[in-house]
Amino acid sequence: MWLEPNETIVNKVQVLDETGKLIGSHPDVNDDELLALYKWMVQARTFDQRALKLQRQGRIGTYAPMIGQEAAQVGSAFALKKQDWIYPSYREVGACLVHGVSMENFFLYTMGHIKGGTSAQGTNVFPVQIIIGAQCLHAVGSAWASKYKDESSVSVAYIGDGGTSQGDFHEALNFAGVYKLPTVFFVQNNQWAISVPRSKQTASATIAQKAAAYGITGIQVDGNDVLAVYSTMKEALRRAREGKPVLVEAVTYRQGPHTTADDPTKYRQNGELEQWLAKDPLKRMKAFLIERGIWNEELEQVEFETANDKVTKAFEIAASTPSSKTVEVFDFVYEQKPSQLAEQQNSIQVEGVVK
Amino acid sequence: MWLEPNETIVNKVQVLDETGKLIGSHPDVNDDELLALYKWMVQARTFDQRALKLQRQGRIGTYAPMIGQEAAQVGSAFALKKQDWIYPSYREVGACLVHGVSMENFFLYTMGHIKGGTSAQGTNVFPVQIIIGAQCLHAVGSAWASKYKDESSVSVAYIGDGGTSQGDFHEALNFAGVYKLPTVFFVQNNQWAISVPRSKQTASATIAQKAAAYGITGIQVDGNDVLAVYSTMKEALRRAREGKPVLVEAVTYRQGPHTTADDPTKYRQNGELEQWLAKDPLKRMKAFLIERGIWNEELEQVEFETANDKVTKAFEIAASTPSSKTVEVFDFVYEQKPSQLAEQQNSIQVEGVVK
Amino acid sequence: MTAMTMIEAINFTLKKEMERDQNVICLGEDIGKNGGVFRATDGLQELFGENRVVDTPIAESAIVGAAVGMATRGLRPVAEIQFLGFIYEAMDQMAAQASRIRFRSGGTITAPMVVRAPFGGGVRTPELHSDSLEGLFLHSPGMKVVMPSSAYDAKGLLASAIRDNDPVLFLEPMKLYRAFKEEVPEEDYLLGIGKANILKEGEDLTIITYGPTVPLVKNVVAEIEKTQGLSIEIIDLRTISPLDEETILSSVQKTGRAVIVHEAVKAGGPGAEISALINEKALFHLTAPIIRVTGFDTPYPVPSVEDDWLPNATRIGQGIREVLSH
Amino acid sequence: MTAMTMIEAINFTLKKEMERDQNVICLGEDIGKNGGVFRATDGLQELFGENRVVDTPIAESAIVGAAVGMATRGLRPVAEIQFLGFIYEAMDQMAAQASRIRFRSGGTITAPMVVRAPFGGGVRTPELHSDSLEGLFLHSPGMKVVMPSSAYDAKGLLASAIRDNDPVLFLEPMKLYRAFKEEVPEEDYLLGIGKANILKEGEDLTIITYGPTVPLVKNVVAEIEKTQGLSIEIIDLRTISPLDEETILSSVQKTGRAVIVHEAVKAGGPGAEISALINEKALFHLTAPIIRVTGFDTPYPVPSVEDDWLPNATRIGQGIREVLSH
Ligand SMILES: Cc1ncc(C[n+]2csc(CCOP(=O)(O)OP(=O)(O)O)c2C)c(N)n1
Ligand SMILES: Cc1ncc(C[n+]2csc(CCOP(=O)(O)OP(=O)(O)O)c2C)c(N)n1
Ligand SMILES: [Mg+2]
Ligand SMILES: [Mg+2]
Repeated sequence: MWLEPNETIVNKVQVLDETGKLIGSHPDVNDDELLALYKWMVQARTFDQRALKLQRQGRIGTYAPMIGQEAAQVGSAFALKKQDWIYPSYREVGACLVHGVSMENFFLYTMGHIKGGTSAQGTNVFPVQIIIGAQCLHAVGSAWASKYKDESSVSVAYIGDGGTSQGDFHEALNFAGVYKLPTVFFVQNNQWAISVPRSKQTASATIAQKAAAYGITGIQVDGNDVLAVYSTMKEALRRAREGKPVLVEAVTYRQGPHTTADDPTKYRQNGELEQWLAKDPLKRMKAFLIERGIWNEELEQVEFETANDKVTKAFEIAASTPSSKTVEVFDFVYEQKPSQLAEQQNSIQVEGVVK
Repeated sequence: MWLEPNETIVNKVQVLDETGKLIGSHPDVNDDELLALYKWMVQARTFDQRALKLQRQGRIGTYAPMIGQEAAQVGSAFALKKQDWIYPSYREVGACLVHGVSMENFFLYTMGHIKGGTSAQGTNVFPVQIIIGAQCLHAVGSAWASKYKDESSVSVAYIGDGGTSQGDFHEALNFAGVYKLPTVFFVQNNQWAISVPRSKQTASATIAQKAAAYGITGIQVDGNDVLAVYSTMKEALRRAREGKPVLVEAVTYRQGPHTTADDPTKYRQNGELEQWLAKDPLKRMKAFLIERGIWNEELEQVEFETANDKVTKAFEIAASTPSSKTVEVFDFVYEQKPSQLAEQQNSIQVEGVVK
Repeated sequence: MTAMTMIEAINFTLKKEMERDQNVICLGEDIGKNGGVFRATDGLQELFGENRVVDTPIAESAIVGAAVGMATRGLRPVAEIQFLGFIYEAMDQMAAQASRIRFRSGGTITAPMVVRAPFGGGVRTPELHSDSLEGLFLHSPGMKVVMPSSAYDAKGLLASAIRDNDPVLFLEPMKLYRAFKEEVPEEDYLLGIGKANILKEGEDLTIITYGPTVPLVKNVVAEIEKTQGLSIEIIDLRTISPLDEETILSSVQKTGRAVIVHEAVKAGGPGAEISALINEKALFHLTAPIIRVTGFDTPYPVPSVEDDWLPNATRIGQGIREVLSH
Repeated sequence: MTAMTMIEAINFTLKKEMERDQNVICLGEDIGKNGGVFRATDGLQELFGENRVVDTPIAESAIVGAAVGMATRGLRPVAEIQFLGFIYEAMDQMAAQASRIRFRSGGTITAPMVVRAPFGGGVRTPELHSDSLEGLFLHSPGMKVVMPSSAYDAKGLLASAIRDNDPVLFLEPMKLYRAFKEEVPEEDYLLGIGKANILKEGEDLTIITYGPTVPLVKNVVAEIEKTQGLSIEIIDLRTISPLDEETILSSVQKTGRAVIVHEAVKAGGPGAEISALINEKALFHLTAPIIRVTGFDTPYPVPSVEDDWLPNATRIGQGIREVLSH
């Protein structure tokens, strides 16, 4: 009679073990796709590491690194169709790149440029959401629009383990369940919400089991195993496309600080990072590809160089983009500028002359 | 691997069937308690019916009747210890009376009297909460205080099926789980949230199963069976007192309109009410008591009359309480009145003279 | 022309707009079969189906947040918040999401959506059902805030709000829903958002108000003009964000005196902004202090005292006398 | 006396208050081991244990709502909202619950609690981390709103806030956290909530400001007084709700001129209330319009332009010149 705490058991989907050996059934992925998945992970990591460096040099602003989460982000986004939408938080560079956002765009965002929010021009990626949980509701509304217009498009909200505590997360999953909306809620459980460990975020044993509260499907996947993530996400998208929303929990690890403003040595225990480094998503996939005979150290080096060059080019474009001007901000408040705003805008221009 | 929608099965606790026959094991309740439970239900219903009548006569304001939910409210509150707290919504007259709130107080509340919110004077019952879900967080904070002060007190939030959709409900259950707080969330699933049926409120098959999202205990009980509710609540309180929060879903039915401003014929199907009248909580308990030989029609009549007299007396007290004055409202904003408020208060008094 | 109450005009306009544009959909608590607790959406679900008139779970943040998501994908959602007092639950989605998506996206994404909500007092509701919280949104750039005071205005303003490419908070004075019937054209017409309406010209004093207090102000003014031979100008703002500066200023420049009337509490309310604006741009035309007749700086009180708490004829009369005493 | 930054003064005061009163407990996101993202609670969990310095899940409504529940049961919670921009999530618990429980209960229940939050710009944060939303709470009766502009004030005001029997929103200008060190007495002292601080007397003009813009205003004034031989009075409000009417009015009655400076957007902001108040009660002392130098009426912008968006020396100087031109 009594539904005891954490009685509902969830098992984690795995395809590769930590050394890159196949332990699950081989997903339906051809060699080109296998390579593409890995190359995207390389690109994501390369971008991430450069961004960290640029931040330290004061060339870009606060940055939230995603190192360690490449498999979760790349594997999930690689499963999307072009018409699907991503509603990202602030740590989703990997997923967004895969779904078409340019690296310049990200650099502009981190540089505090007004153009940094224009990701949705040409790609189905909503601007970065800073408010934890809010994007889940936008994904719900977007999925609702797709359903209403009878388009075969799934909306995917990306959120962290910490974000699942927010009221908006709950309301979004409940709406998705009630209206049978084509949505996937992709939770990257990276074990930490800034300094708060997953165990203090919620007493539920898994995040996947929270699906039970909404009459929707839940699944937990090894988020450092790009093949497991990709195949799980493919199936999740298939279900979502039929109006069966899915909550995916990708178990992964934030190898870096929360953001460049954070110092994880304040709160993380020694040894934890090392344990997770052993489960690194790139390392694992690389071993698998080499074992399969389609990758080697030479290709690896070339790939990192190519990725690096792309990042360099993107940063150059961003850095040479004329910086935003204060007068511009008045143009994006309403379609037509009310007189007060026009007056305020004019006061700035005058000032510019005076200074 | 895939946790399918509504895979988690919850079974409803029942003790009496619709005719009052024992179908579960007899809970540990002596005859005095059996009679007290029934008498409280009679009192609650009597109050409720009078309040409806008074509202129609224009003597009190909008009222939210609880007819049909007497077993859920009385059974749950009867299990409380004196030191436990109730955080009610607007439809909890039954539970509140059992836990010590006076009927005058309720009448004053419905009459729009400032004193209508003073239930916590002398009883552990928080003022009526109008904002759906907000009371769940107050119960959490209250339980937290009890735990901090090492008092053996449980805080019980009463909420409806509709209320479970709110973000605050989610955040409250999550906090309760994380901090192992002595809380019970008592959901009266009365099948409707104004005009929205339970089936459109959430896709989860039961509300009890939502406990799975928070690593807490869940249970569903026949909310029209006062013995089932009472014994379930007793066990829930025992667990909560040990720091194991419980979500209780009492399945019941709102026999009346949402409030006196509502017309359920707009949205309810014919025949539904009748089906539920057959499961009426008073009818069932009365049959059980008669069968047990401790009740009869004569006692029944006397009891209703006594209850009625009490309501009459309470209303007389309320009706003869001097009505609130506008000048008073300025006294309850801050401990000390800021000068602006004092000035505004004075302006009223002057006006009073002028008019 | 048909005689309509304000609630009928709202219902009629929703119907017309839904007929006009497939992308207009309504969502909210109890708006379907029940037709809304005030019947604003009465009959619409029957006409347009459950896909276009959607009952939602009780979750205001989700109602507004989902509307934001829809609006950015080409729909024109009209969300109902059952009473404005519940908008606090959706504050982030209102002020940080709907209002800012155009800005956040560098102008590439817009959220053409309407959030409708009944507001204002005098109807003996339970707590938090009568609060006037429009001031919060006057302080939230990116959101427009519109409120009708008549059936005619309701139709023209609501149609404009639905066709506007920015999010609009559309506030309906619940005490006026059925207070009067007026002739309203069935034909399509629009009233400009951001434009105030000079209800009545006058020379001695300007009263600036909006929404629920408009009919009250009209009555008080009629009475005072009759008995005291004064000439009072009445401005019905219709929109409080953005404010129609020009109309306010040119009126006060003419009359030299202003009284502002609203139900929202005084401190930090819309009246403060209007007064500050006049001070900033027409100070030397003023011959008297600007007086605000508003709700007092307390929570909205219990029904038994609300009539004295709200701006009423006595208090408005006092305000007028005070301003004229200079 | 010890030299302290503002953040050190806050940390010190929290420690002292927790030592003084067992019922004071701190809760919020990342305030435990991490000591808060700005280190306001650094070391407190080590000193007082996990029961008194509690890391919470990410749920602002629950943080404030639980604090309300605790406060009504005898504790004195000090809740941290990581950045004021996230207070929208907790708006109902702030404005409709904490602020109203005294009222709702006819004075029988009180919620002595503090909600601390860093706010204000100039620190190149991501979106919604720099917004100045204090105006929303000036319009929420029942809540007090306090903000220090120095380490000394931070200590005296925070101690008062914690001991106050009403809910207090305590706003900490993040750009001042480490901007300076000041001598602060280690002994207990309190600064009155609701009392403004005349930072500097003057004859020609009053500048009214609070929180993050206070040091800026002081510098601008020093510069202008030096070069232009003017005498300017500076009022640091310290509390914006309730406002210290008396101090504001007697200053403006003396100087006849007022400039209001704050980072919050102009429309419907605290400056509007201050201006309206002066207009209402000291109009005939004014020799010039009251000028507001504030954030513009847009969402808080991206970091690359925030310095020009915020009130800066140029704009404050312009405001002063404008007021003096009359
Ligand atoms: C509503 C809200 N509250 C708090 C924050 C501050 N904050 C930013 S990130 C973060 C932790 C998020 O953790 P998680 O959801 O696990 O995502 P992760 O950062 O690990 O990717 C917090 C508390 C915020 N941005 N929005
Ligand atoms: C935040 C909020 N949203 C909406 C309402 C309006 N409202 C009052 S009662 C109600 C239905 C509640 O249904 P349920 O939780 O099932 O409780 P019941 O009325 O059936 O007891 C609604 C929508 C409210 N009071 N507060
Ligand atoms: Mg995380
Ligand atoms: Mg219900």
